[in-house]
Parts: sequence; structure tokens; C-alpha cells
Amino acid sequence: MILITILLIAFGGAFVTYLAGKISGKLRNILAVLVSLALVVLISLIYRREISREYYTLPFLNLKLILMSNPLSWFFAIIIAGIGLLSILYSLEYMKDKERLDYYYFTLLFINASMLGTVISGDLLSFFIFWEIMSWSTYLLISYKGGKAIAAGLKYIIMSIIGSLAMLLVIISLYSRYGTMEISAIASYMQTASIGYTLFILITSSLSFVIINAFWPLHTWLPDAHAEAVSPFSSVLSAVLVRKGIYGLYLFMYVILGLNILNKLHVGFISFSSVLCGIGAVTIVFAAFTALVQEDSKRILAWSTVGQGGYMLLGIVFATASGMTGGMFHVLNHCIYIALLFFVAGAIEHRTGGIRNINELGGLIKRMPVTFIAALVGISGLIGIPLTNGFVSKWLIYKTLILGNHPFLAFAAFVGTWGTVLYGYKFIHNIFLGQLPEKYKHIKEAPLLMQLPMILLTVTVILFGVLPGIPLRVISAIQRQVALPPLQTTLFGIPKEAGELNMINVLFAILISCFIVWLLFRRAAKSVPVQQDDSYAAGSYVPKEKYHYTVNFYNPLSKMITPYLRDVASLFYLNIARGTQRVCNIIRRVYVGEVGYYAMYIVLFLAFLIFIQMFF
Amino acid sequence: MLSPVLLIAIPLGFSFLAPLLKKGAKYIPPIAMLFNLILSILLVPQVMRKPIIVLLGGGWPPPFCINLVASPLGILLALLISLVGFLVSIYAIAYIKEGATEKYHTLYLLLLTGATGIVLTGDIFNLFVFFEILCISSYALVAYNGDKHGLESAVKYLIQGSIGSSFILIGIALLYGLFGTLNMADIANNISYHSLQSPTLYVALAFFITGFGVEGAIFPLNAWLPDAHSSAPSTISAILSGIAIKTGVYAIARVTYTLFSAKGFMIFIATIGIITLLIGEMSALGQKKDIKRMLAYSSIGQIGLIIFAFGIATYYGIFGALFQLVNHALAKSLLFLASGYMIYRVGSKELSAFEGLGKKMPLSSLVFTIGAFSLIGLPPFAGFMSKISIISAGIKANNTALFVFVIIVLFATIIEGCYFFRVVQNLYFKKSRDPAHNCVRDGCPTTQKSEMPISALIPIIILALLIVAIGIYPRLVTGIIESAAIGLMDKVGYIHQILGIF
Amino acid sequence: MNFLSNNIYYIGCFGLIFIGLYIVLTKKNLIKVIIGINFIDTGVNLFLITIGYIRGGTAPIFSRPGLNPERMVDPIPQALVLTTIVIGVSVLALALSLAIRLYHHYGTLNLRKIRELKW
Amino acid sequence: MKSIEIIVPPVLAFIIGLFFLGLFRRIMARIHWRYGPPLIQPLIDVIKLFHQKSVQHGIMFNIGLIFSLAGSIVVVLFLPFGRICPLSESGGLLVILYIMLIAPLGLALSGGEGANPNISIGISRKFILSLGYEIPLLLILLSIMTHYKTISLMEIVKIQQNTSWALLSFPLFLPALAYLLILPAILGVRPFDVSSAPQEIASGTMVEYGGRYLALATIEHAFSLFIGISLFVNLFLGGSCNIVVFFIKMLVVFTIGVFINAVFPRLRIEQAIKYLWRLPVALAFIGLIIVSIL
Repeated sequence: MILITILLIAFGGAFVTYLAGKISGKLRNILAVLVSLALVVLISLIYRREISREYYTLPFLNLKLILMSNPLSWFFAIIIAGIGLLSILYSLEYMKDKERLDYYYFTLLFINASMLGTVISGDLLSFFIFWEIMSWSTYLLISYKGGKAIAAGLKYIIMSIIGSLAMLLVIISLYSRYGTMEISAIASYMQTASIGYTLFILITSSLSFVIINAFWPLHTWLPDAHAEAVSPFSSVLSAVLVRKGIYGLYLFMYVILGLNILNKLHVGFISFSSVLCGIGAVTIVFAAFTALVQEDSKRILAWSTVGQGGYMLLGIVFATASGMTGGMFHVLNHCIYIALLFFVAGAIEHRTGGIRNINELGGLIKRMPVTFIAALVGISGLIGIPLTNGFVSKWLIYKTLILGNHPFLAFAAFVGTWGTVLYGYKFIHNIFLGQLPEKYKHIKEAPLLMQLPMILLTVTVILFGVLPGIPLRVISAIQRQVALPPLQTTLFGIPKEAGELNMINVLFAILISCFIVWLLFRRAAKSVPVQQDDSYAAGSYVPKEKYHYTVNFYNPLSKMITPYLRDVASLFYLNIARGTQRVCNIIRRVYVGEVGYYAMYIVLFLAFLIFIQMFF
Repeated sequence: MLSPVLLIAIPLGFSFLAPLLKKGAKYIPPIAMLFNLILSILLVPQVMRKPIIVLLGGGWPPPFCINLVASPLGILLALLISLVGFLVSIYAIAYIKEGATEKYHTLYLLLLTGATGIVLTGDIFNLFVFFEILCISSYALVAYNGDKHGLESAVKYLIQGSIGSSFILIGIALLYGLFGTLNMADIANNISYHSLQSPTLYVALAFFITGFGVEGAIFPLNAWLPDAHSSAPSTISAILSGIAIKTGVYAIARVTYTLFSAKGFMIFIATIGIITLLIGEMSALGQKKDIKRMLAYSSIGQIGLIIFAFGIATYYGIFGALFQLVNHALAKSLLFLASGYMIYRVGSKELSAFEGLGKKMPLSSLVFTIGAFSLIGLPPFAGFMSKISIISAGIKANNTALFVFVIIVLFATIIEGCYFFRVVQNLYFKKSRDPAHNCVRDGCPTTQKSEMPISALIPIIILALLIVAIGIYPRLVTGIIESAAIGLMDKVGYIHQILGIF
Repeated sequence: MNFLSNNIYYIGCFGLIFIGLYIVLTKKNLIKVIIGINFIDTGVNLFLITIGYIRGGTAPIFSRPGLNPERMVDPIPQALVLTTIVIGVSVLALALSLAIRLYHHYGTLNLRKIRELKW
Repeated sequence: MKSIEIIVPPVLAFIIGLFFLGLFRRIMARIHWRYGPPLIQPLIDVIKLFHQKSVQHGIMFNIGLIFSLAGSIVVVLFLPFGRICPLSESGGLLVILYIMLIAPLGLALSGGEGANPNISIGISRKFILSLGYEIPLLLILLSIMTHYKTISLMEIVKIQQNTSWALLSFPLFLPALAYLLILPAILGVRPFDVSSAPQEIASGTMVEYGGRYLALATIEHAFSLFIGISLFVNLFLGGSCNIVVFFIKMLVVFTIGVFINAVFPRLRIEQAIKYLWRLPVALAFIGLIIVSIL
């Protein structure tokens, strides 16, 4: 019952919010917050409860639709609800003066609802239905801003339709074979399916998940969509929505097929997992270096979203305890820090009047210290500096890769991390450090309501970094659910038997070292603050123009790597699209406009029919 | 006194009432259609139990006289016709203002009479006559605007249509020559009883498919459709797309399933359907300018899908086909109606003129979007349910060719998505080119809403609500569709019901 | 020869239909095309009649005693043909009136030139 | 006992690092046919700098530097030094790799706050250079970890002590060679000192540092010297059981590393990357392939 309540509140709340917006803006905002808060509360209530409930019967397909809750779905559901709540909170200020707010809140809540629906659905049909609702409602919000966002939205929706149709094919095929769509029933049937059929199911279904998760050859929709969407929604997009792909992969690979079957799927050297690994590795490296040459704050983050997906893939593909845990944990971590970073980018956009080009910014640390700290912590999480959450998951993934004898995958992952260091620093440097441009001398810190989500997420990044045991417990429940070996964990990391990681030691080491250095620093002779003009120009006249070295920050490097970063996939799709258009244009020329030809078509068709029938 | 005869008699009678009333003529079609609607709804429970057979002309038992068969299939389609007809006629009250309006209403009712007759009759020649009523009135209605495009398309439509009807007539003559009867049940009985394999029979089938195919818009025969749909008044486009071509499809299904139970031929029907689907959808993608033409091509594609589903030749296939037929009728008439006033307001059929309409006509844009989503097959709209049933039927049939076809259907869906989302983005996300509407904030006047009149708005909102309702609660219609599908499959039962009156 | 004389009606009506089709397919002038359609119509009507016709048969009315029902011509096709003639006439009328209006707009009846609607 | 273990490595690292700095200047001077400063000069400099007044630019300017040095100290705590390794049980080589990031990032953040284009250029070069040497370095580390099937540095050292040095074992001498080739880049000494080129960009990252800031930065540099070399000793020379042997190994490695490249003039950044991505990467790559096949 509680699941149905959740769904009803989620979907109904969206509609009610929309209607409330017609009455007053304030009421709408309050309702939106309340709805998302209620979802968070309700979902936390079903922690560790396994529920399965039929809620609907489709007469003509003779199907019962089921809602269920288990550790896997709970894990994703709480992420969705949490980020949903924070993004709504953030929107309150961010979206204040924008137009079509009713539409905005409605769609945002609706997307959250449909995402919740996908994770708590217990059969493939409702999974698919919610998935599709999610796809199109996302489109509505990606394109919301107009301008460049329109093309981005179209790109997204077409790719996601392709993906979901592939999934539809799989689902219907399963249904026609086994006469049911219940996940657990299909899972038991699949144990006896032939290898070929299993491969068909796996490959076709993963197409849609690869698209939504934006893995390398199918990533092209993501950078545009994320960069062009409004910032609170970008954070939802890249924190949660994109990661539905991981959920789907996990569902099909481990819940439906299971390890036994997966291990059988290989032809000599090449197996399904190795292909996925390759995709993941290429995604990581390619995305990291592409992000390096971007100059748009949100585009950098978007590319980093692409890249981080690769880590999760590398993690979950290897069905070892640490790999799986690392992958799932990385989903959570990435969701936290990328949402944080998009909030940061949004706050800067908000205060500077929509500036996204990081080269035009600089020195904002003096004006927006809270945002700066959030950005710093977020980027540290993204890189995986110890004491942030990203570190633990990456550590687990690396460990899996190295000990599983996949050094080249590990190498790709490492290189990706170094790319991340470079663009992460660039992000901070160009926006927050250095010279404060004249026109931003008077901007203020982000409003309190925007700070609140950022602070919460910042705290979470550190909290999960120091006490990774909390989320790892939830994740090991997922492992148990699909009969994979769970990873042993302690509150501060991994015990010695499973590979020893102890964050509390690291924390104390760093704190004490900092303290000692600080003491040293304090004892030394004092220093006086000076203006930039004084030190750089030695007090003489400097022109008031910009002399903050930002444009093309890694110039020598980008000169070397840009030739290799041509987005071949994107060009390829573009050509396909153009080709299709051309073919379509040729095809409609059959309707020549001359009635004589039309009459001829009719006669020819008749002749053809008679001819055909004579031979059958 | 609930007789299916009234379903035909009332629109026919009212249609000739219309020219007498001049001023009040525009209220005649809604009244007639409302009556039909209520009547067919009332007939539903009765028909679900047992089909009603009405004998016309002398009361001789079949096969000797013309009879009407109110089977679930017939009533389903009659219900659909009267529903769409009713809503479109309400829309027309405000929309049709110029020209000889009373003639419009007369012809309109005649068209619906024809359509209702086609789906209810049990006599092949009678079917032809109703078909001609439908065709002639639609030729005239296409030309109703009297502009050059309307006339051109009407003439072209007429030429192709009359060739098609001649072919139907030849088919009827051939059948009559073989069996000496015109009653469909009797013909079917004869064909299956004698299990005839004569080439004449095949030729007759070819003639029927070609003839009905012209009205039913299967691929090479549908050249009239984009022209006629795009240049007719939007109400007529809606009716043509929602009703007229559906009757053609119905006739094809009736002929192939009931008359000739041509099982081996069905895969061929499916192929034709797939080709129609592909050509229609791809042409729609290619058509970037004229929105009505794009919608017309999309109709071709959808008809292809329906025919494909009929061609699967299983119960599930027929069910999917009928379901899709209903949904497409609702959605496409919705789209044409919604675009009607949009075109009227922006004064152009160009797709680019629709930019930013979402602000000026919020409700119409919303319902347009709902219709488009339903046609693409996105949940939770009606189109999704029917599409999924067609696809599952195709896969369940366990036939490699059909599996390939299903993949093509999915591919066509992608194309559908491309062009419909192109419209949706124009409606909502592009800024209006008209500079007066461009500035949103301070200084300039706020965007003016120019929503369509309420009498036009109501029908399309009802259509949209129906689409959503069917999408969320498909049981609303699936019951009757199921029994209709069973009825169409059950040839022996059909023959028995009609000839069993002896 | 015997075949010809036995099937003369069929040959005639299909001849008419084919002539009509030929006209529709090849002629540019709208009026000619309409005439072609009428040819097809006539041919089909003839075909219908032929089906019910019995050589040397009598009218299907018991107008005088001693008429053999076996020798009676089938009345139904005749009834059908009546209907189709009416339909054909109305189509013809509609076509011609449309042609007149079309001429006003385009100033020509050449179907090759009346092709603004295409693609 | 534990507390001594924690205190000793950083102190020793401080001393040894400064010693290496002095040694380096001395060696360079000798190569230039100069006398050069006394070995203790860096220490004197640091003490002197702590007593000089300086300028500062903001909070991050301080915090970044503090973090940077602290990060280096923590890395030292993770590295086995002889037998001493206080934090060996907290994550192994992967953690070291990541904590090693804190130092350059901290310096970069601090420098960025300095708002001087020269600093930014220096940082940019430094990061590019670090990407340049990280790629071979990661390959090297991976081949070691894959070969010994562990991520714990302590384990690696132990296995080497039981069998033979990695430098001398078959596939691993290739990565070892690669490590030696990139060692100057890791240490940031000539010819890879492009990020702090005093003649071009006024010593780059250091330009705004004076007084205590410069002192901390120097100490940080000393630490990084220590870390780079002791990592090599641990990875390839089997560490050591006692501190003296360990120190001697470090000394040898340092001298070799410096001598190999000291005669070259400073490389431009592109040249540096090209150098780093050719021979060292090739060696390390071949090594890794062999390791992963074996």
C-alpha cells in the first residue's frame, strides 16, 4: 500500500502543484517542497522492507503489474527522492524570475515521480512505462529554456526513443516467450534460456541503458542536454536520471540473468563483460580529455558525468564483492557531488547573469565563499581526494581492476582521474581564483535557499568520505539480494580481511599534519595582505583589463590532444540523420502530383496483386 | 425500439433537413450524431451478448435481402464514427463560417451515413453503395473551401476514387457471377463450403483490395490522401483521417477475413502494411513545411501499421489493429482539429509559423502534444497500449518475417518521434518570430492569448481526455474491441448467425 | 471465332474498361480524363449486366403464362446497374463542376500543369 | 613506540629532503664547474625565510599551502621507511597515489589565489607536466601491483625482500628503467623545471611566495623529493630493513636520476611531454603487457 501511496503522491503531487500554481506562486512552491519532502520521508520509511504488490491488471495482455521494494530499488529511490527534494529547494530561488514556472515545477516533479516509478516497479512492463514517461517528460524540461536547448532536447529524445524501443523489443519478446513480465518470474525462466537468446536480450536491452547512461559511442546527447538544461534540473539529470542506465544494466545483468549465465556468455576471449569494460574505459578517457578542453562550466560537468559513468560500469561489470560495491557506491557518490557541482555552476550563473563561460569569470572566492567551498569539496569528490566520498568508491574499483588482473582498464581509469584533476582545477581556478573582474566586484553570495542544498551536499560528501560504512551497508544489502558475495565493511572503511581501508586514520593523519603545519605557519613572521595590483605590477599602473590567465588554460596540452578528440560518433550520427532526411525527401517524391501517375500506381498495384496471387 | 437501422436512418434523414433550415443547419449534425452516439452506446451491451441482425427490404430471410449486422465490430466502429462525428461537428459550429454552410452540413452527415452504413451492412453491394455515398460526399467536402488547392485535390481524389470504386464493382460482379449472391455471409459460406480455388476468386480479391485500398490508403494507392487532407477544411481532414480511411481498412479486413478467409495471403497484407507504414512515416519526416501534409503522411503511416496488424492474422493482431484504429481515429482527428485553429490563427500552414504558439494557444498546444505523444506511442497515452499490443502480437506470431516487420515498426516509431517532436518543440520552445510576442518582460505588452473559441475547444479537450483515459485505463474500450476481434476472426460464427435465421 | 462470339460482351466491356484506363493514364486534359472515367463506369456496368444475362432469355417477370424461370434473365444485376448508373452520373456531375471551378483558378485543364500539390 | 613511528618519518623526510635539495644544487654547481653552496644551505634558507615578513592574498593562499604540506607529510606516513610505516594498514599504494594529489592541488589552489598570471602559467605547466609523467608512472605502478598481486606497498616490499629486487627481476626491470627516466620530472628538477622557470615566468608558482610561504613551499619541495625517491626504493629496490641502508639506496637513486638528465637544457613543455610519452611510456607499456600476460 505504501508503494502505491508513494506513486500517487508523486504523480498527484505534480498535478496538484501545477494547479496550485494557477492560484498563487507561493502556494505552488510550498506544495512542491512538501511533495518532495513527503516522498523522502515515505521512502525512508520502507528501508529494509521487502514489499511486492499488484496494483493494476492489463486485461488484453493478461498482465498484472506489480510494485515492489527491495534493497536495490530502495537505494535508487532514496537517491531520486533526495536529489529531487534538494533540486526543488534550489529551484525556489534559482527559478524565481523565470517564466512558465508552473510548467517547470510540474515537469520536475513529474520526472521525479516517473523515475521513482521505474525503480519501484516489479515487472518489466511498468518499468518500461515509467521509463518512457521519464524520457518524454525529461525532454520537456531539457528544452525548457529554448534557444540552443531545443536542438539538445531533440537529440536527447530521439536517442532515448531509440533506446526505449530496443528495450520494448526485449520486453515484449520475453513476454511472448514466457507469458509474464514479473521480474522474479522472468529471472527464473531465463536460467534455462539458450545462449543466443540470452545474448539477444542482454545486448538489445543494454542498448537503451548505454544510451541513457551516455557511454562512449552513444554519449552524444548528454553534453548538450546537460549544459543547456536549467541548472537545478541539470543536477537531477546528471545525478539521477543518467544513472538509471546503471540501474537497468544491473537489473538485467544480475537480477534477471544472474552470474551463472553471465559467465557463460563468451566466445573465446571476448565476452559480454569485456565489451562493456572496453566501452567503459574508452568513455572514461575520452570524456576526461574532452572535458579538459571545454570552456563552459556546465559542459565541463556534463562531460565529467559521461566519464564517471565509465567508472561505475567498470565497477559493476566485474561481479566481485568489491567491484560491485564500488560501482554502486560510485553511483551514489557521483550523484552527490555532481549535483553539488551543478548547483555551484547554477549559483554562479544566477549571480553573474547567466555567465557559463568560465573564462569570463575569476576571483569569485572573495564574493561567494560558501559556493567556493562547495565547489572545492565537489571537485575533490570528483577527483577522489581522500576524505571525500569519491575516493572510497574509486579505491574499490581500482582495487578490483588491479587484483582482477585488468591493468589496462585500471590504467584507463587512472588516466581519467588525472584528466579529472586537470579540468577540476581549471574549473576552480578560472571561476573562483585569480583576479576578480571589475563587473563582478559587487555581486553577492548565493541566496540562502540555494546555499542550503549546497551545504547539505557538501557535508554529505565529507561524511560519506570519512564514514563510508554507512552507505556501504545499504549497498551490501543489494549484493545479498542478487546472491552476490557482499563486501565486509566497517564504519570507517574496509576491514583487513577484505583489503584494508581505514578512512579515520587518514582523517587523523591529515588533521594532525595540518595542525602541525599550521602551528609552524602561525609561529613564523607575519604577512600582510596586499592587492593584486600591488604585487603583480609592483605598484605601478596596470590597465584595468583582465590579466587573469584563463583562456585555453592547458594550451600546450590541448594543442596536442584536440586532434584526437574529434567526436567521431557525433559526426557519424549527424550524417545518419542527414542521410535519413535526404532519403525521406527522395521517398516522398513518389507523390509526384500528376494524377496520371497516380492512376498508373493503382493499375500497377492491381496487376501486381493478380500476378502475386497467381503464384501463390 | 433500439434498432441499428436508426444509426443510418437518422443521419441520412437529418442530412436533408439541413438545407431546409439554413441558419440552424449547423446544429443539425451535432444533434444527429449525439443521437447516434447515445444509440450506439445503448446498443453495446445488447450487441455484446448477441449480434443484432436487421432485415431490410421485404423481410425475406438472408441471403435474399439486404441485411444489417450490428456485430460488436460494427457497433464499435459505429460508436467511433458517431463519437468522432459528434465532436467534429461541434467543432464545426464555430469553424465552418464561410461558404454554403448548410451544404457542408448536409454533405457531412451524408459522409457519416456512408461510413456508418459501411460498417453495419452485411451485403456487399450495399457496402459499395454506402462507400460511394461516403466517397462522393468527401470529394465534395474536400473542395468545400473552393480554393485552388482544395479543388485540385478534390479532382485528383475523385479520379483515383472512381477508378477504385469501379474496381470494387468489378470485384462484386465477379463474385456475383460465381455465386449468384450478394450477401457477404452467403458468399463466405460458398467460398469456404466449396473451398474454391478458382483464379476468378483471386482476381476478385485483387480487385477488392485495390478498390478498397484506394479509400483505405495503402501504399501506392494513397496519393490522394496527402493532397486531400492538407487542402480540405480541418474538420474534413479530421473526419477523413479519423473515419473515412478507417472504413476502407474495415472493408479490406472484412473482405479478407470474412469473405475470403485468405490465410496464406495475410503475410502479403502485412507486407503491404509495412511498406505503407515506412513510406508514410518517412514522407512525413521529409515534409518539413506543411503541417497538415505532415499529419496526412503520418495518417498513411498509421494506416500501414493497422493493416500490418491485420496482416498478422492472429487474434492478438486483429485486436491490436482494432485498438490502434480506435486510438488513431481519436488522436488524428484531435491533431487535425487542434491544428485547424492554429493554422487559422497564424494564417499559415507552415510549420515554422507555429513557433511559440504554446504561449498564445496553451490549451490547443497541450492537446496537440497529447495527440502527438499518443501517436508516437508514449505512455500513458492510448497509442502506447495499442502499439504494444500490435508489437506483442507480431512477436507472438513466431514468424521470422513478422519479427523483422516488428523491428521495422519500431524503426518507424523513431521516425514518428522525430517529426512529432519537431512540431512540439516549435510549439513550446521556440520563440515566436513575430516580434510583438517576443519580449516577455517589462516594457512590451504581454503575449496575447488567442485561444480557439470554446465550442471548438470542448471537442478537442474531450478527445484528449479520452486518449489519456484509454491510456491509463484501457479497459474502457478493450472489452468491446476484444469481442469485435473475436467476431472478425470467427468466420463460421458470422455465417451461422446470419444464415441461421432460416 | 466461336470464343469471340460467345464472349463478345465480356470482350466489349473489358475493352471499354481498358480504353477508359488508357485515357486516364495517358491523357493530359481533365475533361478527357473524366470521359475516361465514364468509359470505365460504362464498361463496369456492362460487365454487371452481362453476368446476369442469358442469351435469348426473357424478362424476369411472369407477364404471361408459360414463361420458364430457367430462361429468365437474372434481375438483380439490372437493379445493381441502375444504382451504379446513378452513382456514375453523380460522380460525373461532381467531376465536371469541379473541373469548371478548377479552370477558373488555373486557367487550364492540363493536368500536367495542375500540380501545385505534390510531395 | 607507535608515536615514535609516527613522528620519525616526517622528521627524517624533512632532513633528507632538504639534504637532497642541497645536494642537487651542489651537483649542478659541480657540473657547471662552480663550487656551489654548502649542503646545509636549504635548511639555512628555510630558517631565514621563517623570520622574514611576507605578503599574502587571501585565505586560500594560506590554506592551500598548509594543505599541500600536510598532504606531503601524510604521504610520508604511508610510505615504508625502512621498517617503519605507521599507516601501512590504511589503504596501500592506491591511497598513496591519491594523497599525493593533495600536495600539487594545494599548491595550485594557493597559487591561484595569488592572482598572478605568472603563477597561473606555472600551474598550468605543472599540471600538464604531471599528466605527462603520471601516464608512465601509472603504468609502472600498475605493472608492479599486477605482478605482485597486491595493492599494499608493505606487501610489495616484503615480497621483494624474500625473493629479489624488482629492478633485477625479469619483466619489472623495464618499468624500473622507465621510472628512472621520468624521475627528474617527478622531482621537478632540471630539465623538467619548466613550471618554475625563473627566467621566463619569474619562477612561476613561487612568484608570490615570500617569507613563511616560501619556506613552506621549499619544505614541500623537499618532501616531494623524498617521496619520489623513496617510492622508487620501495618499489624496485626492495625497501630496506634499516634506515641507513634505505638512505644509501635513496642517495644512489637520486644521484643517478639527477645525472642522467642534468646536462640537458630546460625542455619546453611540449618537448617534455613528447619525451615523457615516448621512451618511458613505451618501456612501461611493454613491461605491463608482459606482466599481464605472465
